[in-house]
Amino acid sequence: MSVEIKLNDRFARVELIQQNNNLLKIKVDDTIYDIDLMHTDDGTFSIIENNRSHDIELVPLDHPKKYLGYTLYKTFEVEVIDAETRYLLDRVGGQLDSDEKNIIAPMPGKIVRILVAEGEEVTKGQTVIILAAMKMESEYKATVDGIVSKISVAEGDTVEGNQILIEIE
Amino acid sequence: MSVEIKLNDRFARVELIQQNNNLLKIKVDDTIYDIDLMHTDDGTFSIIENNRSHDIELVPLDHPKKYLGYTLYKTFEVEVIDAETRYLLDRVGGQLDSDEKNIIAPMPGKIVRILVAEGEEVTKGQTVIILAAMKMESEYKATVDGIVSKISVAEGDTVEGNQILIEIE
Amino acid sequence: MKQIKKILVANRGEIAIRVMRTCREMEIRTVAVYSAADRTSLHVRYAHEAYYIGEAPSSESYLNIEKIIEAAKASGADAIHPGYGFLSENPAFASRCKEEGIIFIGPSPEVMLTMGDKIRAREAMTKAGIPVVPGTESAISDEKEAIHLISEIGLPVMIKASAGGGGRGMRLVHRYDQIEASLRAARSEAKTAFGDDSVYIEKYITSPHHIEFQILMDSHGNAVHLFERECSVQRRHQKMIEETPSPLMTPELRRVMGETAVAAAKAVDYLGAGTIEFLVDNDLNYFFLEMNTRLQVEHPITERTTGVDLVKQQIKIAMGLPLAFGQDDLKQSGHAIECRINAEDPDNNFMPAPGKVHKIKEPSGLGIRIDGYVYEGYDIPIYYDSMISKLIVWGKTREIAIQRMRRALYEYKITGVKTSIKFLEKIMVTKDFAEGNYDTHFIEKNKENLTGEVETGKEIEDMVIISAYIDYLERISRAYNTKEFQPAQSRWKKAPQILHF
Amino acid sequence: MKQIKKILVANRGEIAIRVMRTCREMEIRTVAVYSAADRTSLHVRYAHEAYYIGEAPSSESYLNIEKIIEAAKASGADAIHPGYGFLSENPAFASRCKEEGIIFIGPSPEVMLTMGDKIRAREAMTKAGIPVVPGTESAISDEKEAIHLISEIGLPVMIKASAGGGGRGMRLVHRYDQIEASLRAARSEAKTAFGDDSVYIEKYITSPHHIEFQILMDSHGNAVHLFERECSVQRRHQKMIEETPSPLMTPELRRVMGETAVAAAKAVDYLGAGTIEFLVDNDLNYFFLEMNTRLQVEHPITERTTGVDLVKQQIKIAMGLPLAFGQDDLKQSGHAIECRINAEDPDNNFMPAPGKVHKIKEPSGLGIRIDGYVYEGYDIPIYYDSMISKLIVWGKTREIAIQRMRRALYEYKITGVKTSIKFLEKIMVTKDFAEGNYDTHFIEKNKENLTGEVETGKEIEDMVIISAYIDYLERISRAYNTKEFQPAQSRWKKAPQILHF
Repeated sequence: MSVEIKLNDRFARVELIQQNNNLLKIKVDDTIYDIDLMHTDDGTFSIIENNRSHDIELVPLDHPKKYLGYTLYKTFEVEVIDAETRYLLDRVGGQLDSDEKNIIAPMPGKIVRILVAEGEEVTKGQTVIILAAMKMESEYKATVDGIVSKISVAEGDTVEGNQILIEIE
Repeated sequence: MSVEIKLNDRFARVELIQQNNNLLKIKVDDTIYDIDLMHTDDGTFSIIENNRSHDIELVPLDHPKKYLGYTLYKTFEVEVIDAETRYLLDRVGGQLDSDEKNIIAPMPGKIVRILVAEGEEVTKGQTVIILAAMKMESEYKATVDGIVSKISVAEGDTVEGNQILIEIE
Repeated sequence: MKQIKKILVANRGEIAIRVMRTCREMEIRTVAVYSAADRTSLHVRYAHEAYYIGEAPSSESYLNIEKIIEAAKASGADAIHPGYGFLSENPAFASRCKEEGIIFIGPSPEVMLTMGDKIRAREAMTKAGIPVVPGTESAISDEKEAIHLISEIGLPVMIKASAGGGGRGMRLVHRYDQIEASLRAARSEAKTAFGDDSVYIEKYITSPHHIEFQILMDSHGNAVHLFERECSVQRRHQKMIEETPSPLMTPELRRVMGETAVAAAKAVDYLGAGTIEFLVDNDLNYFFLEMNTRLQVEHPITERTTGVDLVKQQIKIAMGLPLAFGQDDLKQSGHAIECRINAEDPDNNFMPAPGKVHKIKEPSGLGIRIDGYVYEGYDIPIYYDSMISKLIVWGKTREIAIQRMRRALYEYKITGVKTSIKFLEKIMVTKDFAEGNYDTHFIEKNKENLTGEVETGKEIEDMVIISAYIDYLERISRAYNTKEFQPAQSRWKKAPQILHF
Repeated sequence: MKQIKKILVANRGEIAIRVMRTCREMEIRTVAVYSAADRTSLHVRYAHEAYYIGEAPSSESYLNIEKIIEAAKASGADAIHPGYGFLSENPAFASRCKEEGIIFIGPSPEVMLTMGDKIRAREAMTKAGIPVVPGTESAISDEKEAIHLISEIGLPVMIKASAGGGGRGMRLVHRYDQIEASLRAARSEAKTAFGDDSVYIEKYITSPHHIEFQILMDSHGNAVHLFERECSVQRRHQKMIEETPSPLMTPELRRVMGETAVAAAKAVDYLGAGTIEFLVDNDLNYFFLEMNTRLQVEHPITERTTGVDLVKQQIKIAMGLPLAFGQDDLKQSGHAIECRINAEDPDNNFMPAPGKVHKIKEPSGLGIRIDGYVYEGYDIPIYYDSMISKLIVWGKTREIAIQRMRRALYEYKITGVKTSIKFLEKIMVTKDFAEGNYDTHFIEKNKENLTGEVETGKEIEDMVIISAYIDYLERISRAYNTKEFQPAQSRWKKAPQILHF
């Protein structure tokens, strides 16, 4: 079965051609690899390809087809784009950027101050909320001119990473 | 729900009396403990009892109600004796010692030599099989006088821990 | 001499465990205190006893003097070790311990008061004949006066919060038209952070090196220094890497500055372990900066090169024992470097990255020491410091130590949260660092080399793609029981997993 | 000088990783070889490259000269490091490397031949004026001759396999009526283990200390020793604990024995790192025992007290570089102890305990080094050595080193397989060990204290019972959806588990 995999900004097509236990023949785009792949119990993929030894760790993200892929020197965002994902991607088309208008907590933390109210007009670059984590305070600014349509948190709240804090329309 | 728990040779009756999240009131035999118990994600029970901090690790064995319990200084065999286990125990009664006649591999290893044949008479103390693991050879002797009723392995075989090698009747 | 048999460690994280390790070696029983966010933190599990002291914010727990004193009394602790940060430099806490008859492992409240106030510390040092950076001699809260003084000292100057620390309430002023804005910003930040908006103003040293001397002084008047630590690799006044010996230091300067540090300790009648921080310029002029009246984060590099367990010395001095060695018994042997591993994202302006640790692989072998506290599955709380471990290496020479640090950082893998490991690896291969040619502007100056993408090559990318693909196939074949992909037989059976709740 | 850019490590386990660590520090690329049992072993994952060399039994893989040479040529390795054990003392392998133009990191095949044969080694040493234990001077295969010689030397004597090592083919004879049976047993064991049943006979030293000297010799004729290692804590001739300095040693004896060790190295025109093993009796008489022409398991304690990376020295010497230091540059600093952590069951006659490692918690902090290779989920194979890691501690004094070792062993937790950790902890609190008053009979003599149950008290037992009970309740409530027990809310979410196959 061939699927598409997104690695940061790259899209690659990958297909299993042949398998003999842990010895695999796999095609990635136009390259065919003969590899010896073991998934060790400490959660690492040990791959020997052309006698080179690679240790790759995949950390699954909240979404079942998304991972962080750790190599020696670099961490990649990885997503499996199968038929289901492709359908969803095609359906929403190019309108994926509503998130970009919202203020989203990039990490867990605590709301120190909210500088706007619902219904208020804000201008791009205006600080709207201050979040603290690990003794550091960070200011978050509106990315567009607009109106605050919803504030989902209160001062003193503890928030999770990726939580929507303030929506702007 | 009260159950019986076997710890090495000791049988104890244990019962949860009250629970408030991780704060538990538990009776073990005649002693009542107020403890703060957390099961951390690295698989350890962290218990604070009367301000004393205990780290206890349970390693489940093949049997779902049996564990090895590791404390700081000692390792215990632990078994939960619930109604089901009690029924089985009562049914087999005192006849649990057939295993003692058999020669069982105490660890994974490789069969170096088998010194008896099926149907052969053996005497207590006679070496019947030699097992090698990690560069060391160990001789295993008959524990009773008897007749070799079954040999389940061949020379050169790799065996698992707890596997029956030779049965003697 | 008063025997100490039980110590309460009024701290958390790596330093709490660091202190408890020495206690275990001395057969002293250990008492942990913990906030609601730290019930499963490693220091609670490492200690013999553990006491809950309040909610997650430090103001309600690790800064809660009453609760800590209560725990000390309930546990029957003879002494309290404050670690660093939190209450370690709080004279009220030290006084309170004294009143309760509990030994505070550190200097007297009076010394802490003097050295904790930057202006009074400057006065004390000037009196003892120790050079200080030219600047204001008292706290300034009048804006006009400040502007006048700045023109007297001459630009560039540094504005610093009087009650400050950790880089907060600090502003560097290069141009006259920046003075007013900077002054206001510093004072407002100081007000928020410390509740006190008085500031003082110092001459700003160009190409400054942050070099500090470790000292020990016992209750019998004996004092020694344990040589310097070079701490100039800083980002926004936060140290990232420390090393000893300093590449800038000469034997003569070391002798003179060491003697100065000992004189400073004696001038204030110090007790225990302390650190005298200096600024040194490129012409090797040195100026007293401040004194830290506690153990430093970077103390292990001194331990490694001198062989002295500083925590053990703190405890022995607190017992009233005299130092068992003099200055001539102390030698620097080889070279040690410490890298601070923080849960933060160097690619995104070093934003803190609390969260759940997925996997940890720590370096090991010749010349490696790790002081850490997080474990797999541990959720790093949002309330405290982002430092999760310290990697300390030793080598016979600076070159070997750097090679070893590169190897160790290569081996160090933490997944699940973002860390500074890769950033530190880049510093190790930066020419200026390798040549020992750096000052406190190092990070800023080398920003371009230190950030940005690493090229790994298409083959490694393809291996990541294959890993994700195989994981996906495995899930599919499990869910739909297809025959297209056969999960490889692992050579062993599955580890029986403990159920979590 | 011949630059080495890529090294094949013809070994597995901790020593393969130990060697590769130094290679990484020297920017030398590393090549692993592995058997079918070792595909996921850590040395394969640590190396830059990895080559499969055969089935699990060592005879088909790690002892398979042809396959290893093939891998070296395919990878373009300049040199081969043999580690210890396996082919490390095999002259045929060293010769083969030479023929293929691959540097063998070790001495010449001729030296290995001489020192590998105990009788030829004795001859060489006697010739160089180095004292040897009284005994036979040639291999004996005639039983009558052996009995005659034993009566000449006088009881007690030790019978040893000529080709032997590791305690196999050895028998101690105390009484005349034991001679015949012991001789037969030793020869039969030697035949099985080494394919050669010739033996030699030595005077048995009462209260013997096993003390060895580390030497280094370069290709320019320079040789130094790096002081002694005391290795008398042995069980059936297998070392368990090593330390340096030896508690028995005097400065004068150290000087004389060190010079003897250097003389021994020079006498055979040695190259690289080697070890001269001596027996020392209570009157400080010393006798040459054997020379190990390779790195020793216990080399880290020497590294810790001298600051010298012995693997790096081996590689530099193999490149043809002269030693960068002389005897006077070397000093012993502080005290180091190594404990060997074996997968074995001390409560059951030290039976090997291969199997799957469940959890590992390693000690860390001041003065701790670990050289290991197993990881959580790793299945320790049945085919190789039971040693899974080495714990090395350093302290300024022997007393501090012992205190630190106790703390480190306390912190060290491995579950899933049985290990020697608790046994080692008991040794650390044994009076004779603490006082440095022991010889090779130590384990036997203290058997009773070292085995047997530890009393932990009812409260700890009850805590284990409670843990099992809670785990059981949790399973029940999950399976039957009962409301009787509410699984506590953990303060974090579950780690997403990767599916394994």
